Amino acid sequence: MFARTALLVLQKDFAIEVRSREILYTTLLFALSCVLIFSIAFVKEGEPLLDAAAGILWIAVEFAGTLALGKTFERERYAETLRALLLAPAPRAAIYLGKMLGVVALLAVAEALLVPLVALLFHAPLFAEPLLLVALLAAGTVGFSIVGTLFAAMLVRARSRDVMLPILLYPMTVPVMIAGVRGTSALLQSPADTPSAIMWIGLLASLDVVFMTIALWTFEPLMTE
Amino acid sequence: MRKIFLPLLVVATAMFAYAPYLIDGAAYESSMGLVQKIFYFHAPSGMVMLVSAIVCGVASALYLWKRNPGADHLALASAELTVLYGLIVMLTGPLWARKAWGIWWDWDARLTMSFVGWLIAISYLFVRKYGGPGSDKLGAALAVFGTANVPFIYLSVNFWRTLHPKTSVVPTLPPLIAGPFWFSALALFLLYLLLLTARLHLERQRAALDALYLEEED
Amino acid sequence: MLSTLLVNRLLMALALFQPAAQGEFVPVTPGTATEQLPAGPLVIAAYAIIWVAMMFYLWTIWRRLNKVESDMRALERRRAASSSAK
Amino acid sequence: MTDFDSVELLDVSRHFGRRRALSHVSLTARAGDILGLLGPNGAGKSTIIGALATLVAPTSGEVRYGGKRARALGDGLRRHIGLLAHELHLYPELTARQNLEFFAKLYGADGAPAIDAALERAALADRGHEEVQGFSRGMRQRLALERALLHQPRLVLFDEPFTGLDDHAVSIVASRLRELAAAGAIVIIATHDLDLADGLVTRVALIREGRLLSDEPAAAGLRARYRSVMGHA
Repeated sequence: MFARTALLVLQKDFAIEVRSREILYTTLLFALSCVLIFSIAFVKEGEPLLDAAAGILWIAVEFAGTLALGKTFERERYAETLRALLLAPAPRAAIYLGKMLGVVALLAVAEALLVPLVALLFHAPLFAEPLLLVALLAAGTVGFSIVGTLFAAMLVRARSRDVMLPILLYPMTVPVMIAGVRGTSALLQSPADTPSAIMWIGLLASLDVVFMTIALWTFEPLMTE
Repeated sequence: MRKIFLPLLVVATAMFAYAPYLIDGAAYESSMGLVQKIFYFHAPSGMVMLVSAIVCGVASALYLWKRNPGADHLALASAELTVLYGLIVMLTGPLWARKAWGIWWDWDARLTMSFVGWLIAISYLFVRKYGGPGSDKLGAALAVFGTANVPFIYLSVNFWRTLHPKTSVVPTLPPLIAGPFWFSALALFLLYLLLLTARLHLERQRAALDALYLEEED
Repeated sequence: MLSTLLVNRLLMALALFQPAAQGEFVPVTPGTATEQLPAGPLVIAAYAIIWVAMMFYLWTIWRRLNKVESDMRALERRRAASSSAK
Repeated sequence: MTDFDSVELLDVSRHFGRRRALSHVSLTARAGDILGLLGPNGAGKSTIIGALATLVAPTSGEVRYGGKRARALGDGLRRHIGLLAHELHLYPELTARQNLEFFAKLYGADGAPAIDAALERAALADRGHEEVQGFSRGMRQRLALERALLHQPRLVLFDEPFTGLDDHAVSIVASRLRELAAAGAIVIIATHDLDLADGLVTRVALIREGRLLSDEPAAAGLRARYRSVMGHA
């Protein structure tokens, strides 16, 4: 029942997105604008600063992710469908998991665009260790989405949710960002510093496990008014 | 508690006022000289801040699960004290850093951890003040995640780079330094407990006032 | 409270300048920019910050408590008045 | 066994800080009842509905389903609860059929015949493949009603279900509710619209400022009764 409900919610979000594509397009556009803005700050005399690519990639993911989270839950707030979801005869944490997987999927698409773009524009050899990069991105994105989905869901009822989400989310995802940026720049070295990257992936994975446990455990009491 | 509060406050204040004399008598650290004395206030404040943050996280978890209002009061009070001690840490730290390292700030493990922890505690208070209905639970989730975050921030920045004296410095302090150090740590911790008690009293009075308003409606 | 604070700071300042005269101070590299910063005022400032922060916080608690308690008294008076009116 | 044939609120209070949304409310509703929760806006009707739907946790007191607490009954309890609120709980980007299909699956009730029948009842059989955002308020409301009843809930909770409906639509909803009650459902409607409640409800609970003022069988002259109770409190 748990997995089935989570999958159903994921499918539903996918079906909506396939029809409107609104969140996907806004997220992608926003990510692109981020990269553009950073290119102004981190390119000096036509040459990108050393290590800038890793930071730009992750900050673009974090910013675009915040936007996507806000939009995703705005959709559930519009006709109060979140309440209808909470009434499903399944553990409420399953609803959380479904929404979270949707955010991860969306960010995965955004990253599929961002990674080649950053690699190209900032002369970064991001594809030197493709498997490690994918593992790093996956672990980091999941970590970000775990916290982000929980807070965005809670903020559905709050008045100033648009302002609150970034304020609460950014300090909370500091370890994800550090591990992501450091891990990526370890991969960007020539030759790639694989032991460091693997250590960062390990740190992110353990963070994912801890945060996921807390999130699943707190979702039900948090969502009861 | 009410009866012993004032005497204890006097004792703690006196202890803290007396601390400089002890610290003055303590041995000098050769490489940093006089400025190293800030360490006697700075490091214990950091310890108290960490304790306070952990108290806030544990109390919040308790509140989420048991819905015990007392736990919520404790979480709110210790969040405020985390911000207060964090402020002390944030202000005294750079004074030392400027002299000892030649810079006001550095993004090393402890500084980053304290800064992020401090920021989370501030945003907790922000949520409690402006979050509207349900902000107690929102804040509780923030505190639980914030506390779970602390070790990860520490680990991650520690892997990254570090300039700060290692934790292992404290237990190996020579006796001449250890005495005054633990003395001022005790004074600061006692002050923490007293401020916490006072703040808890305020929160209980507030709850009592709310209850009075509710009764009046009946 | 304020006067104790001032006295403390004064004593503190006096106490701090004595050890400097004892000559135990070992400069790391004389002449660098950092060493020209006098350490004494920095230490005093750090100590003073703690006092000021603690006192200020205690004062805010005291103020908030007063407000809550005066609200409580006002409410109780109102209730007493309304129950005697009935 | 998570089914039940009565729900009761036992001394339920809910406060938000120093504001009491509900104050010591005790109510019972049994299978076959159509209970009207009547009162002005902000009286606490929605909070009662929320507490019955397990979405709002009471500060004190408890909600019992067939004598058992929600926690004892587990997640399966919600299979027997259907809620229709003023916000219609429909995804505007999805088609009518997709909306119904999603919620049917969520309740573990999977079957095209049931969905066809629901679309038929909502008079949307030929528009099932259109997106809900293109529908009029009335069409959405009919669809939302069928969505809420799709899993044949025992406890049917309506929060202001009639706003924006024309007389014809209202009479359809009303007859649907009577059918449900006759089939053994517990129907609870929160509304401030007395004209609609009159003649439909079998029992009335009058609520103001979070307090239950009266709980009685419905009789003729509901409006006069409402005025006298509300006026004197």
